[in-house]
Amino acid sequence: MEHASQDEIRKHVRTYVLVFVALLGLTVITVAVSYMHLSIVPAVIVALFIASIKGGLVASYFMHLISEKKLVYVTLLLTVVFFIALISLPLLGYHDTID
Amino acid sequence: MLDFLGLPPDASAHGADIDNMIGVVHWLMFALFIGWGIFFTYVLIRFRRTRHQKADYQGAKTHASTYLEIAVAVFEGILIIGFAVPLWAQRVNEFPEDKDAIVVRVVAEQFAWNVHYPGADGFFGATDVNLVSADNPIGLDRSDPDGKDDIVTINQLVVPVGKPVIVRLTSKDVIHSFSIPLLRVKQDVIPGQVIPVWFEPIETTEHIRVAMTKTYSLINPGVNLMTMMTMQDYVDKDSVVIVPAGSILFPDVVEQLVASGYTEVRAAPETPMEIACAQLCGLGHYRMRGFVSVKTPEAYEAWLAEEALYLQ
Amino acid sequence: MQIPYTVTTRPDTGLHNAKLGIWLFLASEVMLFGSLFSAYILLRVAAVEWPHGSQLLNVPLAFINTVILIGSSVTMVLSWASLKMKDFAKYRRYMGLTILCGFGFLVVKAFEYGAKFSHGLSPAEDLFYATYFTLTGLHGLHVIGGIIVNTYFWGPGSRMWDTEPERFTNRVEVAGLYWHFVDLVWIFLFPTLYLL
Amino acid sequence: MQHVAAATPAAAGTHHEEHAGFWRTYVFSLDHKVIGIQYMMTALLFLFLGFTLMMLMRWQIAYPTKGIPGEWFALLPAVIGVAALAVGVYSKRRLTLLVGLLFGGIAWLVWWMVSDEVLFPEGIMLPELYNSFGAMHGTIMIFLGVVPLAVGGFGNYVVPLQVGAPDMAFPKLNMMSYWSYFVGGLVMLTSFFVPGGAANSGWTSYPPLADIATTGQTVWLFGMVFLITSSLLGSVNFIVTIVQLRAKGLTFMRLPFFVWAQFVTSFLLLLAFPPLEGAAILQLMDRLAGTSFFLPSGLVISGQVLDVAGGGSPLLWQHLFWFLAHPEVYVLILPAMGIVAEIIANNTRKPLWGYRSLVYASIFLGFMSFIVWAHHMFMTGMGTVISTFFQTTTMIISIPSVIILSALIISLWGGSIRYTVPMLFAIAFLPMFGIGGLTGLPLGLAPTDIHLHDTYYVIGHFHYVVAPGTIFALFAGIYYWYPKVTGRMMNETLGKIHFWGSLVCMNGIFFPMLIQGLAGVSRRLYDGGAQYAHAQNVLQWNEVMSISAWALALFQIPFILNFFWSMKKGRQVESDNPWGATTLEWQTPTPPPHGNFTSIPEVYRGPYEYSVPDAAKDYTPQNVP
Ligand code: HEA
Ligand code: HEA
Ligand code: CUA
Ligand SMILES: [Cu+2]
Repeated sequence: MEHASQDEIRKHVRTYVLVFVALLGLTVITVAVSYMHLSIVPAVIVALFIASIKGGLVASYFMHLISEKKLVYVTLLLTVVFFIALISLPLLGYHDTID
Repeated sequence: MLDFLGLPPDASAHGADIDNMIGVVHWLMFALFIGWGIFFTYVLIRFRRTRHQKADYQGAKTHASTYLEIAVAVFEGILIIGFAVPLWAQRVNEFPEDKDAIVVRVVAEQFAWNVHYPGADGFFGATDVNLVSADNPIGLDRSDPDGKDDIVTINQLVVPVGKPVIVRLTSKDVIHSFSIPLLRVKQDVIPGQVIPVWFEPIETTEHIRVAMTKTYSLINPGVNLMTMMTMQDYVDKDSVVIVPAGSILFPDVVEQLVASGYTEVRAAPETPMEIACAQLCGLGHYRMRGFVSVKTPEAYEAWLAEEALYLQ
Repeated sequence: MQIPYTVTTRPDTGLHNAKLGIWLFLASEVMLFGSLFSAYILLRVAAVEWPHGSQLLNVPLAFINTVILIGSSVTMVLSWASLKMKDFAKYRRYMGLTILCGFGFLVVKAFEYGAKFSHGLSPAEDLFYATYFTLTGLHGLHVIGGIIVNTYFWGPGSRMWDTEPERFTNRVEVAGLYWHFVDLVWIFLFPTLYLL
Repeated sequence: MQHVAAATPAAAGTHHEEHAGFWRTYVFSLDHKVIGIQYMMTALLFLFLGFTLMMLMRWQIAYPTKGIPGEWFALLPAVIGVAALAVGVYSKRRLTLLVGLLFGGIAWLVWWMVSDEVLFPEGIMLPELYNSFGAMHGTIMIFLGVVPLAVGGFGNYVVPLQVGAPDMAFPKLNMMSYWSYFVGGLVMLTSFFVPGGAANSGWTSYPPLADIATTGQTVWLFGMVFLITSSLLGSVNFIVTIVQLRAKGLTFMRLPFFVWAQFVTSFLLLLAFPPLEGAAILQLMDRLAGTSFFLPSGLVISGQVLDVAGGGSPLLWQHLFWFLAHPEVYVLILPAMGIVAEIIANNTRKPLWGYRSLVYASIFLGFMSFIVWAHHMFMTGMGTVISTFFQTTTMIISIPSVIILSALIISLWGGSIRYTVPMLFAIAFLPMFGIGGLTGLPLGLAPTDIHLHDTYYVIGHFHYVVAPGTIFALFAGIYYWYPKVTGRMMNETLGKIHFWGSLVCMNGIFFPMLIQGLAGVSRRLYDGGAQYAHAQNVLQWNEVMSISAWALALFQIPFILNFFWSMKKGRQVESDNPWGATTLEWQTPTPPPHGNFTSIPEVYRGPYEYSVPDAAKDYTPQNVP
């Protein structure tokens, strides 16, 4: 990103606008799906799936993650691993209690 | 090893396993510490500046430590697979059937242990927080048919020897921890949850007390004598019993003994088996003490009958 | 001696200091919101019953807010691109828009909160409202923080453009990364709280 | 590269800041060295305060039925304070005056707490007060003492120098980090004065107890938010500094181990602290907004049904708390290990043995420390699966610790060991950490933890690692880097008295705890277990431990005297590198000027090139081509 030429930036701008449109579309879809009143498991899956795509778009294009440096990837990878541990292990603990 | 570690006497069936494991782990710890300690001391002396002027750039050329580390890892693996997991599984998975055991509920509160027995019918009466009052600490619904014959004691857990006991733990307010060191039992008591714990006492309290009898100096006992009771009669010079066996050594009793020329006393804890609260639960945490009384089956039945009588 | 790599990138890492710094900061933010999501999931799984967000919360308002926030993300990145294209006036315009969107988001949020409070619904109501208010509240604080930073770079901070344009562009990029992150959090908050 | 000239503290530091004035230079400084010293002084004061609280508690434990001669405990800080004030007035040094005032403040605080009839009616320490002292001792020692000293103090001062940087990457953030810590500390201190006293639910603050506790708990939570913010700012700064500002030629595998330790530590702080911040927010909501994140339904508090919505989970707090607090214990130990490694290499005059394994072990340690946290929760009703998981990770994490310790011990082999005071503290660290670490093993196995959980065995375990472990390493660091900071050496004799006295007393305090713990004595007991039958046979140790604790305090006097006296009167260093060290911090003027290096350093070799065969001297600094 650091040394992108003016032309490249112009190309980027087009991408940004496209991503914006995609995000709007996906938002409409999530809301629409939520009015279909799926049962909870598919609802969670669909909602989180769409949210992940949206999040991915924002991170990849707006935050330029798609062309980021290795160091940033490593840091984020670590974070993701711990994030998953933080969410899953307490849940596992909840399900595996003495009764 | 076990004596050396100074564990309290063990009165439960599974206690020996835990103690053994504590022993094994401590063997490992001692071995590592002594081993490294010898090496460490040797190096400190051998390579001091006055003796070893010029340091050696290479230093030790050994892989011994790698082998040692692998050995430690293997040992820890054995500890987990061979001891820890099976023992833990036995504690938390292999509960005896309710019908083969004595089942009680324990409701902890700041700062007491309420013990709830199902009574003769074997069913626990319903409870309701709105019924909680000074003389109904667990909110037992006496109008529930199951609850009519239920027995509730405060800080007294009475169980028979030689039969598994299941304790269902819950708390009214904050987190407590139900710990009976002599039975090698500990379980946090968490409000909003019911957590069971089980054990099988193999010694009566009476028996443990006798085993714990020791001679204590009256002048400088090193213990809190007020928690002790005499294990024999004490007489004055006219052979009149002044302090019978089973007296608590309150300060005045001690004074009396000293006045009669005694300097030592054979004594044992009045309540050797205690429920200690092991989780900070407020200002009275230190005195949230309950008592376990392991009785012979006959004495246990007699106690139940007596308690049932009080209900009428 | 000057602190190196405040403007240029370090060859072996390919990053300038602030860029690495903001990513690290965002990593910690992930863990912060992660802990709250973890709390939310655990409480919801353990709950006897849990209401469906769309029945209690105002989905249209939240939808509008989502659009506003996504829009602000675009204007933010465009403002940075304008700087890259050396168009300061355009930068001011886009940045201004971003800030306005931020305020817009807060205003809508205020209406939402106001409606809840006027019905006597507070965080103390039940666990659903507790998580709703806590999560959106913390997110709102992040929005406010972002607005403050952006306003600074729109106003007084932008004087740096005349002296050190590259450094200023970097700063805007870093502020942008933060702002997109705030957007990203909302993208997950919106379905979890309002739609599920 | 030898610049003995600028050796007086006053002359340096101001070198480039001549016009900056007092406030900019000493108070709101952006210079990492000044900030490091600020951190260090503040943290030492807090350590002292934390210790004083514990000395009062130890009286209560040893003599539960006797009133406390509390005023005596104010005497020590008072004497130190008056002495420092006198010296300060005499030598017209503002810093010394300030220290005098602060110690005076501590004395006054202690006096106030013990003489106020409300807190200490008739000279008796009430259980509430005991609990709040206990909670504050833990909090102060960990969050306001050791971490700020090890990371904020040594990290700030030493890391930029060791990586050859002119300053931290973000000087303003650095300053904010210190002031956030400062405010956090003040908030914590204030909590002693709110109605009901300071937080009294343990440093672990388990709800529901903490949810229903007195106002002090709210203040504690706000204080924690500041401290967490401080740590986050600091850790971002450290990582960026280490990654981005390394001198030319200073590859990762040439970094001094201390820098590695700080690097891993920073990641722990960065990623583990936010969940506690989250948890603190939830607890604040519970306390202030009436939510019930941690409160299940149907609670009855002293006979009254608690009027909240309910449905919350007390265990949720424990998960979030230990998600931080376990990594936190490695935050306490890693910098200590780093300090010890530096000093061992320097005083054996040979390279560290197994540098690479040290590095990889600490990275692995850091990584694993995120997934062992629930070994603090074995007794909360865990099933087999989850307990096996956490037992296994706990045993796994002990291996890198063994590797680190082994490497450090083996490093001694073949050395030419000089027993300087920093070296004495550093080598004492090894067996002391050894005992502490080894006693972690029976705690890490769930079945043995049944007997040992929440007994004095746990207290013994972790004090061995943090007190004669970390605190010793910190002392070692102070003696070691003191000449760099001040241009003067600390006195050896006083140092040796300090060392031997502390070593004996520390063991006198903490070994008996293991004995008591094996006997089953619970921790956090206001009367030290006086009522419990199973405690009777080990009760006599209480007095031994308490006396050792007070003796330990007396043995700190030579240190405090030494610390202040040597600033003015200590032997001046004869060169910039009095220990003959190889790392970059010694290759600058003493003390280093603003901007640290007189010319941009370049690195040609590893960090511990001592006694290189055929070299002229027995050390070859990293920047020698
Ligand atoms: C710096 C702090 C620190 C460190 C490094 C550790 C290290 C370890 N800790 Fe500790 N721990 C704490 C601080 C620390 N701990 C604190 C503060 C608590 C209590 C919190 C509270 O409840 O308030 C606690 C509690 C605690 C518990 C919970 C106990 C309970 O509440 O029931 C457990 C359980 O697994 C545990 C395990 C371990 C293990 C396995 C290690 C391992 O990492 C240790 C590995 C090290 C070794 C195995 C040593 C190797 C030794 C040698 C090689 C021999 C050397 C010999 C010579 C030199 C002579 N710790
Ligand atoms: C880093 C952590 C740390 C450190 C260093 C210490 C150090 C000490 N601790 Fe602490 N302790 C805890 C963390 C720590 N503790 C925690 C977390 C708990 C649990 C709390 C809870 O239950 O919630 C606890 C609990 C605890 C208990 C149990 C209380 C109970 O359960 O009721 C006891 C009992 O004796 C105790 C004693 C001591 C003693 C005697 C020291 C001594 O080693 C202190 C030695 C101190 C020094 C040597 C300081 C020297 C500093 C100076 C001299 C300053 C000089 C100043 C200048 C130069 C300006 N501690
Ligand atoms: Cu109940 Cu401690
Ligand atoms: Cu731990």
